[in-house]
Amino acid sequence: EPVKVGMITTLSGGGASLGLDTRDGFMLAVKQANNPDLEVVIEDDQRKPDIAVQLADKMIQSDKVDVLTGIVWSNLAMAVVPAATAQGKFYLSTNAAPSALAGKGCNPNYFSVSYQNDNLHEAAGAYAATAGITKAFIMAPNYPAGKDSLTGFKRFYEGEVVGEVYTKLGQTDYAGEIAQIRASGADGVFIFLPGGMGISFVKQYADSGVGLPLIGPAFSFDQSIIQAMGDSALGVLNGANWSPDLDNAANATFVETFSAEYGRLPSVYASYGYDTANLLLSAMAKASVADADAFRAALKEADFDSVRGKFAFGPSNHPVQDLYVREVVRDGDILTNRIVGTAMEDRGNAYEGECKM
Amino acid sequence: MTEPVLEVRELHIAFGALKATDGVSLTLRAGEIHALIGPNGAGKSTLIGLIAGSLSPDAGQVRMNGQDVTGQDVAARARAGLARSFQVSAVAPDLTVLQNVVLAVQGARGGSYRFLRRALSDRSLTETATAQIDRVGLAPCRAIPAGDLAHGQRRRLELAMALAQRPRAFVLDEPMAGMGPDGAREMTVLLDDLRHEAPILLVEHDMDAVFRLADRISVLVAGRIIASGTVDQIRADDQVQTAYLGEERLP
Amino acid sequence: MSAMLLIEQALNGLQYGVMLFLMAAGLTLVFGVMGLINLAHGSLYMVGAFACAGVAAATGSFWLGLAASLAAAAAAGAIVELTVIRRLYARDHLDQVLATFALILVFSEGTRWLFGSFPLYLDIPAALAGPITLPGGIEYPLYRLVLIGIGLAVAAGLFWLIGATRLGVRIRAGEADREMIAALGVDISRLYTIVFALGAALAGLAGALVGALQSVQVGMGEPVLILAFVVIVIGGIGSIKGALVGAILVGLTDTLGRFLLPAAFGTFLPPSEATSIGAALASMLIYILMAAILVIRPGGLYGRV
Amino acid sequence: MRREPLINLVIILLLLAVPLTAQAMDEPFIVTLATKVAILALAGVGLNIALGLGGMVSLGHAAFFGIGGYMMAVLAAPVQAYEPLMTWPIELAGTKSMPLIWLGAVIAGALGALAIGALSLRTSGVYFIMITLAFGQMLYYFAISWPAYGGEDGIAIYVRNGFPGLNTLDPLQFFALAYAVLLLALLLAHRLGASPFGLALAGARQAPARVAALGIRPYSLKLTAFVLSGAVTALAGALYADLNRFVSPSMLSWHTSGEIMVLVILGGVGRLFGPVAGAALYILLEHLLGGISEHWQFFLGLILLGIVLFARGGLIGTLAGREVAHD
Amino acid sequence: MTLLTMEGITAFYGHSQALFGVDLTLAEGEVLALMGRNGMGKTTTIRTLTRLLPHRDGAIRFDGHALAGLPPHRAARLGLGLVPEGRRVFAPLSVEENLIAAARPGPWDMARVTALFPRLGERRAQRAGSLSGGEQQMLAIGRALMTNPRLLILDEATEGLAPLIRAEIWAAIHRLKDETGLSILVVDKSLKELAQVADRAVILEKGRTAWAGPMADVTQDLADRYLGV
Ligand SMILES: Nc1ncnc2c1ncn2[C@@H]1O[C@H](COP(=O)(O)OP(=O)(O)OP(=O)(O)O)[C@@H](O)[C@H]1O
Ligand SMILES: Nc1ncnc2c1ncn2[C@@H]1O[C@H](COP(=O)(O)OP(=O)(O)OP(=O)(O)O)[C@@H](O)[C@H]1O
Ligand SMILES: [Mg+2]
Ligand SMILES: [Mg+2]
Repeated sequence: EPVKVGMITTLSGGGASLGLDTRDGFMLAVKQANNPDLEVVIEDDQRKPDIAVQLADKMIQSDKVDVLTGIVWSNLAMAVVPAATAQGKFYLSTNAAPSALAGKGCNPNYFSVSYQNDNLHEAAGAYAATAGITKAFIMAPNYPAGKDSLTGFKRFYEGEVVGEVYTKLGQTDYAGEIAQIRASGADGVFIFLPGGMGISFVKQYADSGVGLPLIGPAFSFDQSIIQAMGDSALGVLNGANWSPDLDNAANATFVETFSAEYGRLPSVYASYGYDTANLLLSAMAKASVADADAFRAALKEADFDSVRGKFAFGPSNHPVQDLYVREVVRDGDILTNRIVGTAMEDRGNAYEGECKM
Repeated sequence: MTEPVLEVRELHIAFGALKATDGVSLTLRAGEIHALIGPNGAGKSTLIGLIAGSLSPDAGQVRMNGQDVTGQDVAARARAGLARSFQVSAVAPDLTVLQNVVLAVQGARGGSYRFLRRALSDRSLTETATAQIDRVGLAPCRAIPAGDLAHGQRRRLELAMALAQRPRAFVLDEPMAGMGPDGAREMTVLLDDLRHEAPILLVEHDMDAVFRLADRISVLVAGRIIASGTVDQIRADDQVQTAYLGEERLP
Repeated sequence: MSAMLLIEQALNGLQYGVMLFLMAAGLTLVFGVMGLINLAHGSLYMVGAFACAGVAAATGSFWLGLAASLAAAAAAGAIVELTVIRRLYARDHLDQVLATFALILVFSEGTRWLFGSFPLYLDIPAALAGPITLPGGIEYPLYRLVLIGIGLAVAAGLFWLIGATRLGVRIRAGEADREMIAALGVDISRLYTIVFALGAALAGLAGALVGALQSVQVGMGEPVLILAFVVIVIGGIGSIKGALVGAILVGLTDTLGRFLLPAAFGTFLPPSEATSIGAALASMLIYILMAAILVIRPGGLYGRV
Repeated sequence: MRREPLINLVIILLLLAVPLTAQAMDEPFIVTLATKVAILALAGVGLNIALGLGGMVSLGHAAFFGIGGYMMAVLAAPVQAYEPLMTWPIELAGTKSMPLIWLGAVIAGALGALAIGALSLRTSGVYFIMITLAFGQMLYYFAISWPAYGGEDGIAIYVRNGFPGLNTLDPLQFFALAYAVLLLALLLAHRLGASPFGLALAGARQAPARVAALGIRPYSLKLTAFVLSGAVTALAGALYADLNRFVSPSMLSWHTSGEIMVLVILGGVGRLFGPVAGAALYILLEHLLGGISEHWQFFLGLILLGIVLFARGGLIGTLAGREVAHD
Repeated sequence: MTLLTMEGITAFYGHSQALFGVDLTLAEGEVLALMGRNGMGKTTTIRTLTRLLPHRDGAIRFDGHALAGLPPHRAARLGLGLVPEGRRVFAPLSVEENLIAAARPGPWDMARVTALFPRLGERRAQRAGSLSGGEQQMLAIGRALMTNPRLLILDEATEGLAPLIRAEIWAAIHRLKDETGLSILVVDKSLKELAQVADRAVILEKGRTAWAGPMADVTQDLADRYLGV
C-alpha cells in the first residue's frame, strides 16, 4: 500500500522562505523514516491561487496522488482544499487553516496539523494582560486573515482596545501608524504583519523610540524573519504552539537534526511540516490508504511523537493543543525564541461548533 | 451675392503673450481660389487650425455655408464638407497609399463603424480612391505603405486624401512644398481645375503658383490681414512689398 | 484627534513623499528623461539593498555597504544597458516592456540564487539611530530626517543636471529624435549608457537607504516600481520638479488617507466596519488620485504633452 | 506574407492535436494546460484588439479579466450556497449555465471598459499605460479589502458550471469549449482588422489628426475598440475562473496584466495569432523549465530576453517576416 | 582638393533597392547641387553619406576617411552638418536648447546664428515644436551651423519659407560660400536659385547618377529631361 503525496508549496517569489521551511521539515521526517512506500511530489505554487489549483488538478489527474499537503497561504488553501477533499483526497495542512474550513466548510478528509488560524492570535490576546498590556493598540493588514487575526486577539483579551488599524497589504512604511500608536495612550501593541511587512514595522518601531511592549503571533517573529529584524526584535512577545526550546525528546531531535541537515534553525513552518510527515507515516503504519475510512481513522488517532509534546485532534480535525508565548532573545550570534509562559491549555478553536461532520 | 462657403469673422487667438491670430476676417466663395500669404510665423497655419477646428479661438466665429460651426470639433466640420491638408504630411505610415485614400472616402461617406465586412471589398470606395490617386500622379505607388514614400510623394498623397473627401471647401497648407518644379506645375494645373469642384483657401509660399492661381489674395502679417485684393492689387501694394518681401521682422 | 497628531502625520506624509522621490529619482532619469520604460528599475533598487546588506554584514560598516550599493547598482545598470537596453531604444515601448519584464525575472531569481530566500539583515547605522526632538516637541527619527535631506539633495542635483547642463539637453534631444542627434555628432549611445548607469546607481542608493528601514528581500522592488511610476506620471514625465511634487502629493495623500479615512467613516459607521472600509478606500487612494489628475491634466501636473 | 496564414494554421492545429494526443495517452493534465493556453490566448486576443489594432497599450487588462472571473463567481456562487443572488427589485437565483455567465461577463467587461476607457483615453502614450494600470490597481485593492466576495481569499465554486449538451467536468470537453470560443474570437478579430472600422482604427493609431480631419473621431474609434477588447478579455476571465473553479484578486493584479501583455508581445503585437503562439510558448516554457530547476524563472527570463532581442516582431513576426499591410 | 567622393553607391530600404549606383565628388569650398525629381534618391544619398542608412556597394570618402562602418556621430564629427528633410527639430526642447544640443566650438556660435536668423533670437525660450514651419526651418539650419561643419548638407532647406526668408537663406549660402569657404551639398527644387550659387551639379534618376558637371552646363534640355522644368 504505497502512498503518494503531493506537496504544493511556495518555493519562488515573495514568501518562498515559508514554503522552503515547510518542505524541508516535511522531507526531513520522510528521510528519517526512510519508508519506501512513501512517495512525494513537490511543486511550486508561486503563491498564486490559480497556479495552486492547476497543480492540484495535475497531481490528482496525472500523478494520482492520495494525499495533498504543503500550502502556506489561506487564500491558496481556500482555492485548493474544498475541491481536493470533494474528490476524496486527503488534505493535511502544514500551515494555513482558515476559519471557513474549521467551521461550516469542515471535511472529514481535511486535517489541520498546524492550528486553526486564530490560535496564535488568541494566545497573544490571552497573554497580553498578563504581560501588562491593558490598553492595546492592535493592527493588521486589511485582508481576511488580518481581520481574523484582530478578532482572534480580541476573543480572549481582557484589557481595553484603544486603537484598531487596518493597514494596506504589502505596506512598507509605518511612520503614520507609529504616530497613531504614540498618540493613542496605549501601553502595548499587538501586530499581525506577516513577512516583509513585519520586518519593516519592527525596524521602524524600534527606531521611533516609542518603546511600548510589542506582541504578535509567531508568524511575525519566527526564525526565518527575526534575523532580518536584528536587535529591533529583541524582547518582542509572540503567541505560538511550538518553540525550538520546547522541552521534549522529539523536539530536541528535530531541532538538532534539522540544524545539522540544513545549517539553520527550524521555524514553526518547518515544525509543522515535520509533524505532518510524521502523522502521515503513523497512519500509513496502521491502515492502507486504499481503505479511506480506516486511513482517516488512523490519521485522527494522531499516534505520533509530535515536536509539540502532546498532540490530539479535536472534533473538526483541528488540533487541541497548548498555546505559549515566546520572547525573542539573542543566543550568541543568532536571534531565536524562548518560551516565557503558557497562554492557553488544550485550546481547540472557535468554529468547532459550526462543523457538522 | 451668394452666401460664402466659408467665412471667418474677427477671429482671435493668443499663445501666451503672442497674438497669433488677431482679428482676422475673410471669406471663401464658390468657385474661387483665395490665397493666403504672409511671412513665416504670421499665423497662417494657426488660422487654418482655427478654421478646421483643431484650435479653438479666444473670440470670433467660423461659419460654413451660413452656419456657425465655431463650437464644432474637427470631425464634425470635416463631415460638413471641409477638407484640409497639413503643412507637415499627416498620413498613416503603415497603411498603403490606397488604404489611406480609401479611409478618406470612408470618412466622407460614413460607415466607419462597420465591423465585419471587408473594407477593400467595396468597389465604389476603392474606385473613387483609385481615381484620386491617379489624379495626383501616385498611380505606381498605390500598394506601397505611405511610410515608404519619398517626401514629395507623400505631399501628393496628402492632397489625394483631401480630394477623396469630395469636400465643399478645401483648406490647403502649402501643398506645393517639397515638390519639384514638375510637381509644382502639375499641382498648379490640378488646383486650377479643382476650384470648380470646391473653392480653395490656399496657403502657399510659391509665389509663381499663387500669382497664377489666385482670384484673391489676402496677406497676413503678425496675425492681422494687412491687405486683400486681386493679384494685381497685391502686387502693386507697397505695404505688402515691405511686409512680405521687404520688412520681415515682427515689431 | 489632536492638532499635534495631525501635524505629525502631515510631517510623516511629507517625509514619506521625499522618500518616494528618492526611490523614484533613478526612474525619473531613465523613464522620465530618457523615455525608456524600465520595469526592472525595482530590481536595481533591490540590487542596491542586497549589496549594502551583504557588505554591511561582512564588514560591519553600513557606509561601506552604501558605497557598495552604488557601485553594484551602477555596474548592473551599465551591463544591462550595454547588453539589452541599447538594442531597444529604436523599438517601441512594448519591446521594452517585455525585455525589462524578463530582466525582473532574471534579477529576482538570480538574487535568490545568490542570497537565498530569507530576508537579509540591514539596520540603520548606529550614528543615525533613534529619535530626536523637533521644535514643538515632536519626537522624530533622525534617520528619516537624514533621508529627507538626501532626497532633497538628489532632487537638486538632478534638477541641475537636467535643467542646467548640456547633458540634460542632449538626453532630451535624444529622446525626441535619436537619429537626428546622432547625425549631429553626439555619441548618444555612450551618453545613454552613462545616464542609465546613473539612474541605476540612484535606484541602488535608494534601495540601500530605504532598505535599512524596510525589509531587504527578493521582490522588494516591485511595490516600489509601481509607486515610482505613479509618482512620475502624476508629476508629468520628464519633469524633476513634477516628480518631487508628485512624490510629496502621493506621500501626503497616502499617509493622511490611511489616518483620516477610517476616522471619517467612524463618524457614521460602527468602528470595526469603519476601519476596514476606510482602510480599503485608503489603499486605493493614490490610484484614485493619479487617475483623477490624469483625467483633469492628461499630461500630469508639470508634464508637457 | 503568404507564409503567415500557413503558420497560423499550423499553430491552431497543434493546439488541437496536443490535447487530443494527451487524452489518448491518459495525460489529462496536459489537456488542462492546453485549455489554459486557449483561455490565456483568448485574453490576449482581447488585449490585442486594443494593443495591436488600436495602439492602446493597456497595462490594466487584468481588470477586465478579473471582472469576467468575478462575474462567474458572483453568478454561480449563490446557486452553490442556495442563496439568491439578489432579492430586490427582482429575485435572481444566480446561474450555473455557462452561456448566461459568459453573457454576463461580456456585458460587465464591456461596461467596465467603457468606464475605464472613457476616462483613460483622455490621455495617451505612457500616460495611458499608467492610467490603465491605476484603474487596474484600484479594482485589485478593492477586491482584496472589500469583505463581500471573499476579499483576498476569493471565491471557490466547487463544481464547474454547465454547458448544454456537454460534460464540462471532462477536461477534453471543457477544452473543446474554450477552443471553440477562441476560434470565434480569432474570427472576430480577423474580420475586425480588415473591416472599415479596422481601417479607421489603424488610421487613428498612426495619424489621429488626419483621421479627425477626415470626419472620424479617433476618440470614439478607440473607445469602441477598447470596449470590444475589454469584453473579449472578460470572457476569457470567466472561462479561466471556470477552469480553476475559483476566483481571487490575483486575477486582477498588475502581474496578470503584465502576463497577458507579455503573451501578446511574445507572439507578435498586432498579429492575429500572436496571442495564441505567445500563450502556447509561455505556458510551455513555464511548464518545462519548472521541472528542471527551482530557479526556473531565471532561465525563463533569459529566454524571454533572447526572444525580444533576436526575434523582432515576436514569434509570428520572426517566422513570417515583415507584415505587408493587408492586401 | 576633393573633400567628398561617393562611388557606385547602392542602398536598400529593407528589401527594396533605392540607390543603384550614385557617384559624386565635391571639392573643398565647392557648392554642389544634388538634383532630381521626387523619389529619385536625393535624400537616400544624403542618408548614406551621413551614415543614417548603410550602403551596400561602393565607397564613400570624406576628407580622407572612409566612412563605411562609421556610426553617424563619428561621421558627423568629421565635419558633416546636416539640415534634414522635414526639419526634424527637437520638438520638446526650446529653441536655445536645440541650438546648443550638438554645438561644437568654432566660428558659428549663438550670437552669429541669431544674427543670421533674428527670429531665433526672439524665440529663444519657445518650444521648438510650436514654432511655425519656417521658423523651424531656420532652427534646423542654425542647429547644423552650430556644429561648425566643414560640409553643410541642406536637404530642401528652403521648403516652406517665405520669399524674403528664402532670399535671405540663399544670401546666407552665398555668404557662407564666399566668406567662410564652407563646402555645401544642397538639394533644392528651385533651379533658378541653385544656378546662382552652385558650382557643380549632380542629377539623379532612379537612384543613379544620370548626369554630373558644372552648374553652368545644366541646359534647358537637361532640366527638361531630368527635372521636368
Ligand atoms: N502652440 C503654440 N504655442 C506657442 N506659440 C505658437 C503655437 N503655435 C504657433 N505658435 C506661434 O504662432 C506663430 C504663428 O504660427 P503659424 O504656424 O500659424 O505660422 P505660419 O504663418 O503658418 O508660418 P509658416 O509659413 O512658417 O508655416 C508663430 O510665431 C509660432 O511660433
Ligand atoms: N523609409 C523608406 N522605406 C522604403 N522605401 C523608401 C523609404 N524612403 C524612401 N523610399 C523610397 O526610396 C526612393 C528614393 O527616395 P528619396 O527619399 O531618396 O527620394 P528624394 O529624391 O529625396 O525625393 P523627394 O524629392 O520627394 O524628397 C523612393 O522611391 C521612395 O519611395
Ligand atoms: Mg504654416
Ligand atoms: Mg528627399
